[in-house]
Amino acid sequence: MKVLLQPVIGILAMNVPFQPPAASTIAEGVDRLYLVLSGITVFFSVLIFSIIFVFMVKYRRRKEDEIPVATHTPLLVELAWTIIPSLICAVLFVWTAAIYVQNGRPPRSSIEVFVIGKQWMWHLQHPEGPREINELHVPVGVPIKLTMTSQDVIHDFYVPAFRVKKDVLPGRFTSLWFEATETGTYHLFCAQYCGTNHSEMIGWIYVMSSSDYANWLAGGEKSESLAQLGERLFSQYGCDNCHASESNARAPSLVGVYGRPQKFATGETRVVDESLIQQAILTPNSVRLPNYQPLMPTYQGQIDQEQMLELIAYIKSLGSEERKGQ
Amino acid sequence: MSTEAPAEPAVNYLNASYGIKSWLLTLDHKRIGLLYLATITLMFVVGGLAATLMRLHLVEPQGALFEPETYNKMFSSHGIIMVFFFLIPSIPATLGNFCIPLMIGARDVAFPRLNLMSWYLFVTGCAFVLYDTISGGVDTGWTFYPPYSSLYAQSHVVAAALGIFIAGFSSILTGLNFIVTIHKMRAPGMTWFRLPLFIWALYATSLIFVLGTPVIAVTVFLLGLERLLHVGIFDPAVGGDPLLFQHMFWFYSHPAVYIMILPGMGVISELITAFSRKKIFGYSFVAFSSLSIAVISFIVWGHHMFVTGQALYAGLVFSVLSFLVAIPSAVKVFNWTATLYRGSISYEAPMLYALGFIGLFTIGGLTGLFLASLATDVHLNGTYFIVAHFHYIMVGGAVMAYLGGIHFWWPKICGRLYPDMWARISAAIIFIGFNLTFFPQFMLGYLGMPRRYAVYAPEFQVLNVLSSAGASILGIGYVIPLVYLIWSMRYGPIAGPNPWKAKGLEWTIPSPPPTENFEEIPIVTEDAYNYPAIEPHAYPDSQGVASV
Amino acid sequence: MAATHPAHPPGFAHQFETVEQQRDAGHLGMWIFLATEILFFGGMFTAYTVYRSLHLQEFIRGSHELLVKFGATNTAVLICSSLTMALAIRSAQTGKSRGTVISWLLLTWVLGAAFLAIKLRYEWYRDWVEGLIPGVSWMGGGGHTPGVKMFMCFYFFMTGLHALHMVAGLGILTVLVVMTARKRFSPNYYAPLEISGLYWHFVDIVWIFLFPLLYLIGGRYPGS
Amino acid sequence: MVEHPEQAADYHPPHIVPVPIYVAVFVALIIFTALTTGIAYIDLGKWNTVVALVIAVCKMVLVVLFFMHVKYSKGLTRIVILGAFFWLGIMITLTCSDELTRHWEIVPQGWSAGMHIARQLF
Ligand code: HEA
Ligand code: HEA
Ligand code: HEC
Ligand code: CUA
Ligand SMILES: [Cu+2]
Repeated sequence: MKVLLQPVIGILAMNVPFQPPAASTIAEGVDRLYLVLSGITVFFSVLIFSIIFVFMVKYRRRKEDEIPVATHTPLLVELAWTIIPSLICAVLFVWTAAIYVQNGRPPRSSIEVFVIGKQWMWHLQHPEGPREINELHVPVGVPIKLTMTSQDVIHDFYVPAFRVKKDVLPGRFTSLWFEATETGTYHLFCAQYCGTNHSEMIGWIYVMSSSDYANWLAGGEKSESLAQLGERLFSQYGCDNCHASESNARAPSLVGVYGRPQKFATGETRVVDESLIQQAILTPNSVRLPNYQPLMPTYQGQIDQEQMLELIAYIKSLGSEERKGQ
Repeated sequence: MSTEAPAEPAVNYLNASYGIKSWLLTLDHKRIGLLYLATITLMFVVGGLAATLMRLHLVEPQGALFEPETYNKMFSSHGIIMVFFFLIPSIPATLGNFCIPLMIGARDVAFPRLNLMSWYLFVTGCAFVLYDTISGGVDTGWTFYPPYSSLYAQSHVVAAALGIFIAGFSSILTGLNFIVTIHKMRAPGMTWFRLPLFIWALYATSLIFVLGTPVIAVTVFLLGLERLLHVGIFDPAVGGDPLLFQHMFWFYSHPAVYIMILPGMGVISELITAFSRKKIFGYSFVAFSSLSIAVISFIVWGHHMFVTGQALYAGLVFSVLSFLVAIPSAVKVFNWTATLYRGSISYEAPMLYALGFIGLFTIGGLTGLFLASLATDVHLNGTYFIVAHFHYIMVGGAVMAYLGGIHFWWPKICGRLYPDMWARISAAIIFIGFNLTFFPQFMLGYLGMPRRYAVYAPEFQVLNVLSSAGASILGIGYVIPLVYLIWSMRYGPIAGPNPWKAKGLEWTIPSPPPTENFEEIPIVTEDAYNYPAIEPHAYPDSQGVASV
Repeated sequence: MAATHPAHPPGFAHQFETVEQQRDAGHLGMWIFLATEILFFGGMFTAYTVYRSLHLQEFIRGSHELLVKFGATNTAVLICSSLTMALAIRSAQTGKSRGTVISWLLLTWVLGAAFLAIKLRYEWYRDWVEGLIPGVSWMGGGGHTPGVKMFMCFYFFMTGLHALHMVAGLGILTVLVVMTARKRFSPNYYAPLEISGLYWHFVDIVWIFLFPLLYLIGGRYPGS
Repeated sequence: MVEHPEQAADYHPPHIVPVPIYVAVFVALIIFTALTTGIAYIDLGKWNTVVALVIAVCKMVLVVLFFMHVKYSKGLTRIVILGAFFWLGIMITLTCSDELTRHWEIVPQGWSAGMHIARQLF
């Protein structure tokens, strides 16, 4: 019931936004074009609908055997309604092409950020060193150029608030640039279907004032470093050979696993927490999952506690969307 | 003309022979049309059920019903079934098969055996896809982009690809048959410019069938091989290029969207003229716009790839060509509207569908301009805006035209009338439900909600719930015709040869027609849509309507 | 004219009004079918063109794995078969004896089969032994980089598809032989022969392109 | 009696091609085959491909015109053939217009190579 009432309440409260936040230098131009296109659409739709309506009423059949008046086809009329839409289209094309070409080239002064998409997360690496997962911190007012590639399938880096989007291809680099104009937190979506958790391959873009950004660069590192070190270990120990993605079906993806109730082969269900992760790494056979072969080797004696914490921090960071989402 | 009392002819194509075998081995184009009708309806119900479940799932941001994996399989099956197994064959294979020979004054299509074979191919294709859906599904989206589809997807991609491959040959044979039939089987006096516009539209459609479909066949063939043998045709790790697949896929699949709309446009030309008792406005413009749509449609496919990192100039060329393809569509819309001018308009159900088509197609088509336009497409690509765009054209346009056509020719097909009141009510329900379902999706898309999302951000919920509410209304709207049309086959009042008093050769013969269609091949002496009309100067001060 | 045909001429179908109409329809139908075939193979050629430009050197190396002598021989064999096919039709047109028509058809059949035999025995079999078939018997090493493998893929897809068409062609020829033997054809009615001939020549043309595009890339001169 | 619209204008009795023409075409085809094979063994640089393709097109034209009787057939058949090749041309040209003009680097292989390059970049 509540579900059914929601739209009504939502509309009454004008809770439905009509426009996504516009937070980049590109957005304004795109929005203006969008507005004009909407105007054209409304104009022609209303025109056609109302002509139909008027004719429907005016020329309705009044008698079964009525004979209508002939109309002939003046060439002029035909030409008019061929040429006018053509002209509209020509103008639109020139306009849109201008915006597109202009937006195609990143300014020289851009900061370059390296992006790697993989099923189903975003890895981002700043020039200054910090690496982030599913989130990107950028300063306001500075052009950012993303150089992107994919580890597996095609993804697409999409930030609606910036009106930018570009496919992220395996085996190739593509690039994308934007310059944020408003501080705030904006959605990052994967906009190219990439498999099971395509809809969870999402994140956030944090646009910060330059001073905040400088602080983040300087201080943020400490709080993030554990996870980053953990990530390095994760590939150093070859964890990512198996846990890289769902698609290899050998091992479960660890994205979002932290804090989620997990059903085990024994039938019991436990919430995945730090200790369970540790247990899984040291004695994998004690936490067998259904649907998977007991492939995971034990790392007993190889991984010390410090490293264990780093790994845990990393695995936690993989599941951090919920926290940020709210 | 047709003043004889409505009576069913004693022997017609329906009762000429009995038994399953007489249907499954029939060479009669009319029966084959009905075989298609049954198959396609089944596929529509399956695809529609998937859509209904999807909409239910999307009522809640975190997903109400399924795991993401299941949801992905739903929209993939929905897309594949609706496109390849419902909409592409819908009008051509059912109404086209039934009507072409009747409308051009022929006894059958040129190659009846090929015609039957193409139905069997189609059924085989359907069987593969249904098997696929039941046995675990396919989760690649209807677009099958590699390397996901070729190397990563765990689902039954090959069975689906095989189904499409086989159904493709069915399309090719249908197209071939139609082209030859239209060229070679016209009755004496039926010149090109006396052809009904439905025939022109099907001719243009057939061109796309014949020239486009082989390419999708090769493409899915390569995809299947890549998947089975891992040989690296689209796999970048071994030198392949996944975007090459996209080029080859869209080389067919863009023209294919005009396969879906052109026949519908043809139907609309018939409906508008019949129910306003007018000659079509600008016959040759409407006819040639069909052909030019068919031709231009082949050179715009790159507009699906604007954000793939396509070369700048290629992007510009594809954009300008996409704008170009809008012009002939505009010409059609204006000509249909102008046909109503000074007509004698009545509002039987088919006409309501036709008018609905014009409006919704206009909206759908104009939103296509947002996508043809590079700068806005960058934002809208991959969002619900696109979902809304194509449902406006394919559901609001093509399905409406299909339903309108079915209602229009139904009395010819089975010789009986359906209850017109119910038909009008359901047309209205469909119109309302449709807009409620898909209009919010335009807004969702602009707000940035990506498509193919099993879970979504909470701020999109309100619009999604609206859309789902609309979908349930729409679903009800589709059930009603299903019921009364089946009912009317047995219990409807006898229709007589020409219940609408429409022009066209198909209305000159009994309903249902005899197996041989025409006792004597007619000789055509007049233009299409030659409805009686009064020359305007005869009544200088008339309000546009006069009676005799 | 309509419903009152006296006796149907042989092979005349009810939906047509005249024999010429039927003949024309058959012709046009076959040509349109060939148009679809052009685009069917054309899809392959498009993919081939793109990859050839992207991996030219490797395609050349792959091409050098093929044996030109068999490719050239087979081209000649197919051209011969096209000639015999044309002559078979001509002898039906001019009312030659059934024996003549059948001989030409059989000769065409034999040449087609010879093509397939050469292909199988001296080319594919050898490729299999030498591990040149990606996905089936592929011995990676030996400088066989991805591009070479890709070339071999295209080689097998394209020649394989062509061979499938040949097999279909042999089937059609068999039917034609039987039909001729059963006196189905006369100088007034030989449309199936003519239409099958179009198909057969088309398959020949495909090979005419496959030969240089697969066997002769980058030339065979020393140092190429 | 009204004739069928297209038949009336277009109908030709089937043309019978003299045997010498068939033989001449055949000989030409064989010579072309020898030529194309022979030229492959001569170094013409890029022109090798061009020559090979030109010869192939000539062979095709011969087969189409004579073996397939297009020289003696009517406009519609020719339109069908030209149309098909035109469409093929569209597909190849426009695909290449994108594929071959993209300037992008090829990443050597997979994730680790990507990261490797990333490190070099910074
Ligand atoms: C029947 C199906 C159909 C039809 C007819 C169309 C018609 C058009 N489509 Fe659409 N389209 C689809 C089905 C269809 N489309 C589908 C299924 C997809 C998504 C595929 C996927 O990714 O899954 C898609 C995607 C799609 C894209 C790619 C978006 C992207 O992925 O980023 C683009 C881009 O250019 C586009 C454009 C157009 C245009 C310009 C038309 C034009 O033909 C429209 C012309 C009509 C009009 C313009 C209206 C009538 C005109 C007037 C009333 C007069 C006024 C006119 C002017 C002022 C010009 N479509
Ligand atoms: C002809 C084409 C066609 C048709 C007719 C439809 C019809 C419908 N579509 Fe479809 N749709 C596509 C083609 C089509 N679609 C394509 C190509 C895609 C893209 C797929 C992809 O991304 O790969 C898509 C994707 C798509 C999505 C986006 C999924 C996503 O991206 O996550 C949605 C979401 O709302 C949707 C909804 C609907 C609805 C509600 C209908 C309704 O109109 C359906 C109504 C029909 C019925 C309801 C069935 C008939 C009635 C009964 C069987 C009785 C029982 C039912 C009830 C009583 C309710 N479709
Ligand atoms: C050879 C493959 C393999 C390697 C290498 C591997 N794992 Fe695993 N891992 C598995 C499998 C399989 C499971 C499923 C549990 C089971 O049935 O054994 C698993 C389960 C887990 C779990 C529990 C997941 C859950 O949902 O409860 C964690 C945590 C984990 N692994 C972490 C790691 C870490 C950290 C490393 C590296 C230090 C690692 N794994 C290396 C195969 C592997
Ligand atoms: Cu990554 Cu969708
Ligand atoms: Cu398109």
